[in-house]
Amino acid sequence: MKKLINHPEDVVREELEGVALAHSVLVKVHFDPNYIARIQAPVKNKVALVSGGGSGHEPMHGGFVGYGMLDAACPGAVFTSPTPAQMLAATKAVDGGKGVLYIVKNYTGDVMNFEMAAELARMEGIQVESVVIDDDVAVQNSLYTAGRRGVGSTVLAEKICGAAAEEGHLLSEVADICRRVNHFGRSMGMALTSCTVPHAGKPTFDLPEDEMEIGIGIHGEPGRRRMELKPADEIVEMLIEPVIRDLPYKSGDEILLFVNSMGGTPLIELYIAYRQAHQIAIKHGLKVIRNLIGSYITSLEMAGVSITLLKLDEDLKRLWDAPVHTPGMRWGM
Amino acid sequence: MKKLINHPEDVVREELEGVALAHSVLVKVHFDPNYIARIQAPVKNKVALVSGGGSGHEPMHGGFVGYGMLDAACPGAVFTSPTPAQMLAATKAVDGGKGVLYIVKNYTGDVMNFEMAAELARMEGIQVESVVIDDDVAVQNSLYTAGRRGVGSTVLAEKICGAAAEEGHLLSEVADICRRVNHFGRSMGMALTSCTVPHAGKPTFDLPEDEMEIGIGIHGEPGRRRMELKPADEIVEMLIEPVIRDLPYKSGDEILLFVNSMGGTPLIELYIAYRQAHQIAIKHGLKVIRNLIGSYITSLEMAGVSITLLKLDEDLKRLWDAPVHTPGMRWGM
Amino acid sequence: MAISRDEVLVWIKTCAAVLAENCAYLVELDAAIGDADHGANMDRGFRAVMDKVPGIADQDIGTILKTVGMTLVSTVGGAGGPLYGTFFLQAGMKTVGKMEMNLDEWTAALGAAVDGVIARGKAEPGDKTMVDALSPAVNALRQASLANETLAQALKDSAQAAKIGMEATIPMVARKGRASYLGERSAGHQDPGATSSYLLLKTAAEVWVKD
Amino acid sequence: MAISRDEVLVWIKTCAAVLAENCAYLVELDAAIGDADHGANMDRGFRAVMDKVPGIADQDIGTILKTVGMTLVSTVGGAGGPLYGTFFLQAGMKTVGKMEMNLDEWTAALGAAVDGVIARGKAEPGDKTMVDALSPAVNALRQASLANETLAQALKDSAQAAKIGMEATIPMVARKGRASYLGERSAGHQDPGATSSYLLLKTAAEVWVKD
Ligand SMILES: Nc1ncnc2c1ncn2[C@@H]1O[C@H](COP(=O)(O)OP(=O)(O)O)[C@@H](O)[C@H]1O
Ligand SMILES: Nc1ncnc2c1ncn2[C@@H]1O[C@H](COP(=O)(O)OP(=O)(O)O)[C@@H](O)[C@H]1O
Ligand SMILES: [Mg+2]
Ligand SMILES: [Mg+2]
Ligand SMILES: [Mg+2]
Ligand SMILES: [Mg+2]
Repeated sequence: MKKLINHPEDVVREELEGVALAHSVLVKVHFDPNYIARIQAPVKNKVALVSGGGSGHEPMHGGFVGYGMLDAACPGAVFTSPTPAQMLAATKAVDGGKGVLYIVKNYTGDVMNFEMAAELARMEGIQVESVVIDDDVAVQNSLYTAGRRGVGSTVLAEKICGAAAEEGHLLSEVADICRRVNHFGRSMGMALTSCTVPHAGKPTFDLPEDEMEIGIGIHGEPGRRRMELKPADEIVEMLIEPVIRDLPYKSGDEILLFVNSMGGTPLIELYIAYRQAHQIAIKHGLKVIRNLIGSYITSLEMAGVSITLLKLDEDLKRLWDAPVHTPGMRWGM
Repeated sequence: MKKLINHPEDVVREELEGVALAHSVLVKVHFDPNYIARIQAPVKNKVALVSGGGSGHEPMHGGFVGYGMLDAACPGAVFTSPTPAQMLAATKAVDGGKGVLYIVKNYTGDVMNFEMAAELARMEGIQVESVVIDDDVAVQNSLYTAGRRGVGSTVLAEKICGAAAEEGHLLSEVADICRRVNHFGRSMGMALTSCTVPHAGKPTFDLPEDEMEIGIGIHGEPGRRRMELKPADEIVEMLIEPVIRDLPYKSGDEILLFVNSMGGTPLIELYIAYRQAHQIAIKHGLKVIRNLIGSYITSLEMAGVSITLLKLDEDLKRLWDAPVHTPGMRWGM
Repeated sequence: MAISRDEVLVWIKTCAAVLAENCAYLVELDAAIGDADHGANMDRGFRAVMDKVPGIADQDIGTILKTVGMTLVSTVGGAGGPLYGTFFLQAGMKTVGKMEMNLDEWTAALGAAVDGVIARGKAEPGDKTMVDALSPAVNALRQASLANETLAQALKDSAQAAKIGMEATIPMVARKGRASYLGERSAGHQDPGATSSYLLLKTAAEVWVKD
Repeated sequence: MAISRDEVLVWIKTCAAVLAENCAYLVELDAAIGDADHGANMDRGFRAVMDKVPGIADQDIGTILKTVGMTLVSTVGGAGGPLYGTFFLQAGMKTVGKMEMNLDEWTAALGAAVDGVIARGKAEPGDKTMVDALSPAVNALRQASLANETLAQALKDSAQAAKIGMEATIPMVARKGRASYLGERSAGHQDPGATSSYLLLKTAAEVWVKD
């Protein structure tokens, strides 16, 4: 295992200490239970946004705490959803009296832990709503399974809902906007390499030089299928076509195109992927009016890419463009 | 070779096409000769900043074209400095009548090509100044060698000089500020893995699981020495101590601490490195009042980190904080 | 013949040791069809439990089991945390005030524990989860007590049933949890949660059966 | 006996073919002490030169060599571009208007070319650069013409001298170029630029020596 770490069991704590030292202007980091809260929290009369999940997806979620985005993020162990104890403490720390929205990625662990946290928070008289993001078209949806994973749309939902909260909307309204983002957003990802969970010490799966995994999530789990390595243009086509098919985007729709690195894929390759994704979107008559390109929702050092499409309406466009100031996303201020 | 590319010879062109599609609001991309120019170029009565170098260091330099930073960037082939033809074309495209500053990283190829370009531009009556950045303490400086490499300080110089140009300073003044950044900045880097130049098809060097390279540059070249892999805290100490020693930063100095990923090292590890770098800086009595953490000057998909310290004075602080809007760096607007 | 409060404490402590030993093994199972953390999660949780044990050693079985449950909920995370947390919380509810348990009482406690897991996770037998090891174990206990078998025999039966249930997860295609994302690819691997569940019940049989 | 304009064109075309063949080899040499691009750089440059050749086939030697130089400057980049560009530009200056070169004229042209490389790159013999192959080649030509050797013999001598100079770079510690960053670690590797220089001169001997 080649990582810039000290001891595997110290990875999350030391990373959080680094965040605390680096971004003391924007966030305060609380330890035991671990959560990152916006420096101004609680912001009075603003709906508070709380998210969280396993560590290893940086900058998500901790890097998205700040003005115009999250009020708090709860980092679990690497790839392990945080505990209700963390979520409850964060909820209490950021509730500004207007209620708290939990943005939850659809994984059994995340869903159950946030459920328990919501039960506990309500017992303490805090108004809580949860929205579950499940945008990964690689997973067949079904009533009998855990359903689709929450991936790229989560980043977009946190930005857009954060702006909605700053605008002063009610909890129910911010939750509706979050559901709209989940409804309008779809993603799919692939891996060129596996990643190594620090305490596991070796790659989660072995991938030969000439093979790749299509339909992966963000926890280093193998994908839907393994196949021989293909040129970037073909790979991108394999990712974006199911996305476009799944949510019938109509010709003429305005969309945001999000090309994300799984952590180890550099920008030069992302732009090659973006080029093809943008061209295919145009072929389908879609208008790419916004985009996001970079490492935003990662799987440790995994090399690979995920593509997310979000259909934009006037509200979502305005909220996307609104000022944001977090360690991981910043514009307009 | 596992990369998200099509054909090795198309990497740079397709990446530039991706940039053109993604950032048409900020930049225009010119092909044959290749350069990326700020959309508003030429900006009248503003000193124009032109930089360039081999591709494979993204977001540097193309990602730094825009308001408050570069007016044009010339991307060469992967790890190959661009040609005088590119530089001359870019120079003519962005000269706003107040002269053009070349920010050149100290590599034989870059220096010679920018020299030739400057000669040609002057023949065409354009006022040109060049500043060579050589901040890599891993390389012993000497009159008889190629001297130190230009690395991390280049990113900081481009941001700070870009702000100075927006303030309306004269070419000579912007050049002086650039020399000041080079004078006050020092860097050192290391690699956990090699990188693969697309047309080479295999890693530039082989690095066993339990070894690392200390004192590398940004072209996948081996470093000053190879040694067994160490914990992050020791690695960071090996990088930052020579940096602090080389430029006698005095206790009480205010500095900017820049922890950079070589491309493949994810954010979670960068924060672990930042934590230790910040702590050591404090031990030396340095005040870390600004920082930059992420992938800004990379070596394709290489895993590794570089650390840059820049001593700040009032001018540099003001210029660093000034608004910037480029694909790779944005704040204040 | 019954299970004393002290024997329950021995069980918890031994489980902590057994899960520590099997940490890498459970991580490996989870790497194949999940995200390579189940072993680390359980180990982290039970190490936290061990810190709590001294403070509750003189309490009743219900208090001990509920404390274990609360500790797991607040330290494990992932799917394992809420599920095993609920498991011990529910078992604790059924044993409030008790200083010992006979077969029927343990059967009732384990039954409530497994019902809690099912209520929380909505998994059914055959979904390739811990439920596939837990449900058969409860059924085995119930049959044993109907058949008036000894506590010792009943504990052996339930551990054996859990083992068979665990092994039965190998060919299953997961419908719940992270493994379900793999679809058909999840077949051919033993479920990590079913394995940790078997380890808990096997340990119970080992530490509670004295002969 | 002299080198005709058409023979110069044959030399250039053959160099393009030789550099294409040796692309991977030069990349490998550059990977060891540089950045793994010298082969690709030279190949890219000479492919561009090949596109230009048809348009200049009827020109004088000076025009041909200057065109080669300009083309390399504007397509190669890196250290190789300015250096080999200057090499051919300077050689072209010395052969303006000539339709053929005798030994003394080629000696003067190569001398000017190498002086240009040294002026541009400021490298001295022993710095582990292309100069270590080029300078000995020029000296060999000069001695040959003093000794009134045949053109054929002189070309063989200069290629041989370049070969020895190239091999002599192996033990050197680089003081110029990218390899200098490696310090002591640069010793034990043959310099890629010295190798490409040898290939150019070896090709000259092969295509110009007819017997
Ligand atoms: N809905 C569910 N009901 C019951 N057990 C489940 C459910 N989902 C997952 N599990 C169990 O949890 C185990 C995985 O636990 P763990 O790895 O700790 O959590 P995570 O999957 O969040 O990483 C699986 O092997 C499975 O036995
Ligand atoms: N200052 C110099 N003078 C002469 N030759 C040089 C000098 N610097 C480098 N070279 C030659 O250039 C070669 C490297 O060329 P190339 O790889 O194309 O450029 P780069 O080093 O920019 O990647 C070296 O092998 C060396 O022979
Ligand atoms: Mg997990
Ligand atoms: Mg190069
Ligand atoms: Mg798991
Ligand atoms: Mg080179």
